[in-house]
Amino acid sequence: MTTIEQQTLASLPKGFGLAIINSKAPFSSNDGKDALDVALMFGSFEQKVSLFFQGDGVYQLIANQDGRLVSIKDYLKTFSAFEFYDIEDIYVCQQSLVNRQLNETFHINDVQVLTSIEFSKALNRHQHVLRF
Amino acid sequence: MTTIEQQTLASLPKGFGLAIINSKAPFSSNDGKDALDVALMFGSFEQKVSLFFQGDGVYQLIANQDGRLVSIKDYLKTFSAFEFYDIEDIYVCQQSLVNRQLNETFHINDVQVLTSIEFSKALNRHQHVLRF
Amino acid sequence: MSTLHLVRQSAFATNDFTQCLSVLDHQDTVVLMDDGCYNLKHSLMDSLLKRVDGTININIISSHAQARAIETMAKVSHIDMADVVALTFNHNKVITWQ
Amino acid sequence: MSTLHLVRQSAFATNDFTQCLSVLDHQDTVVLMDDGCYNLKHSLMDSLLKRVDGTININIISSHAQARAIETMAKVSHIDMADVVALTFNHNKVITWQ
Amino acid sequence: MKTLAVVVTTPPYSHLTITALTYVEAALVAGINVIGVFFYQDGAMHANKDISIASDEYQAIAHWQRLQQQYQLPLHICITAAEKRGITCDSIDSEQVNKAFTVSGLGELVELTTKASRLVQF
Amino acid sequence: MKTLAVVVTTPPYSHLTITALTYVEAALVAGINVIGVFFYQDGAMHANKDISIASDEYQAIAHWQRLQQQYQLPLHICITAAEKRGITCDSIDSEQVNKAFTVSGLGELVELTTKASRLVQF
Repeated sequence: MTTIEQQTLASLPKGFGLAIINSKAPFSSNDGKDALDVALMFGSFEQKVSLFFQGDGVYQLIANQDGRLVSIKDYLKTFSAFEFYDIEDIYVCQQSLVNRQLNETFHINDVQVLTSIEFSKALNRHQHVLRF
Repeated sequence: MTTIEQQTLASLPKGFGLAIINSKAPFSSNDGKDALDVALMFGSFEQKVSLFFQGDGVYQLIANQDGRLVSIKDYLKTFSAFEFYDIEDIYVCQQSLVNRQLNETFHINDVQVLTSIEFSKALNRHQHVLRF
Repeated sequence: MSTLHLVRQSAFATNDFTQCLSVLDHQDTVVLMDDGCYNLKHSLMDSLLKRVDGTININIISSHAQARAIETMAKVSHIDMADVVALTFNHNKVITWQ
Repeated sequence: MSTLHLVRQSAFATNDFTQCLSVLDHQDTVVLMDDGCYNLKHSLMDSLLKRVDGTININIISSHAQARAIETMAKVSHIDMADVVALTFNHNKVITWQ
Repeated sequence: MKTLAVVVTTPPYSHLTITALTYVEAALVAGINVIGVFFYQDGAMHANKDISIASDEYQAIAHWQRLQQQYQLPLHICITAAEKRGITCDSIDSEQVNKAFTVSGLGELVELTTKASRLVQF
Repeated sequence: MKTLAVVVTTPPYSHLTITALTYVEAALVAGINVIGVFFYQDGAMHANKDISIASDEYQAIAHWQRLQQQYQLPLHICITAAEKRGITCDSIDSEQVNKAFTVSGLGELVELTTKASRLVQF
């Protein structure tokens, strides 16, 4: 990384980028897919975007799901493209997992399980928030 | 009432008519209005229809509301037409009222406040159920 | 007068399942489908399974549960949509909780 | 980094308000609007009012509450939409819970 | 005779509609007399001929058309719900209405309900 | 300079949209620079020219048009969301799109978000 690039990054305001909170389960509404489309668009414009999973949204991350069994094109598979789009910050609410008796086995890597306080602090590091 | 009419009524199956369960608050979704339209249509065809209010649906019955304050045409006023349409059975779940700290002051007359068991039994007296 | 209850929503997100349980009668049957499948892990299910003393029949649609990676449970029968159709006519009426 | 929380759903029907409360920070402000006004009577509100020790500001949109025949509460400020606009820029960001 | 009427309130792009379709098809396969499907609320959007769902997604409308043709399954849409959602239903210029669907009113729902031994809502 | 971008996800016949409209108008009256409203998900239905809401109900679309004219408020609809909901958006036959709305993609949402000091969702 050159010095100029480092300076550009450093000059960005501290609270920047978009946080997307996913609050819906994957297979009954289109919210998860609609949120994903927004995230990938931000990624392709090289804008910082982080994904938060809370409430029933945590079901989007659970391993071994298969939408094809209910004739749904499985948009969850696209989550593996996050790396390619430089979407690195993926946070899940630990309390939401515990409430639903889910263990921390996800279908993508580098998911960060956070306590409510950490989750709140991570949200706070962003300039804008959308929730689906 | 003639004997023939009495026989016709008597020959109807015990569980008959439509029960409509209202489960949504009045001013954020169209469900209450859509349920009302169904009820009035059944009434105008002289088909038995009963209305059940449960969960946030109980807010539809509360006195002193005024949708016009939020630019909503107040469909709740149409509830006063129930009598005209021979819609006589209007049931509300007591537990839902208690949970929401609501007292039993309604904007229409003849609302029957029922315990969960009575509510369930009243539902059971109908042939079909729709829920909005 | 038995009722077939089709439960389509997650009890972790909405209170529809609570409303369903409050009118549930013995002889009734519950089918968990769509996001209702998640209710298998909800505390309301524990109390339901305890309460039923075997009279209330609880079912889940296999493909809906499997798509969501939900584990099975001994007391809950796995069925398919043809079974739901049969149940529709084995009961006096159907209520959909969605 | 303060946040303005717009709460639009009834906590009696969905768990969105619970999710809102779990990320609520001191300095944050809550606005109850639409069906969120019903939350004034929810037990979550009691614990919120106890917890805040005065740092979290709780508001309700007057017309939204009045349309629903919801009584006022001393600790909750009645505001209008112009106030919500002002709050939008008094805080660093806005989260809508709907 | 087992007769069934079905109410669908979810739009064609909702995954919940897939469940409704699977149920109705299972009933038809089982030889149940499905006397009609009534599309109410967002369900009315099914009759919009201009709806374009990505080709790799579930084509709910095509599946309803298939059931209509294969089993002469009556598909009714509620006109009030449809017009609210941008489907022009007047008889002259009804190009926008998918021909597999009959434009009806709530009176049709009354009739279906009265005739059916079971009413199921999705 | 206070700049605001707004995302609307509810359809024109939803009462929730009235709240969004009231908020945006209050912002405009307060002199806030509302750089655009982006209609996503069911919000895209606003651009359907054929929508007919009973005349005694709130006319959300007419109100958005009024704000657009009075304040030169940019109204963007997401094309993918619109086509899924039966609004034909191709340039030749776009008769179905209400002219007060600009047919855009999610890229527009990125631009609005990047430029705005506040983003509010309804």
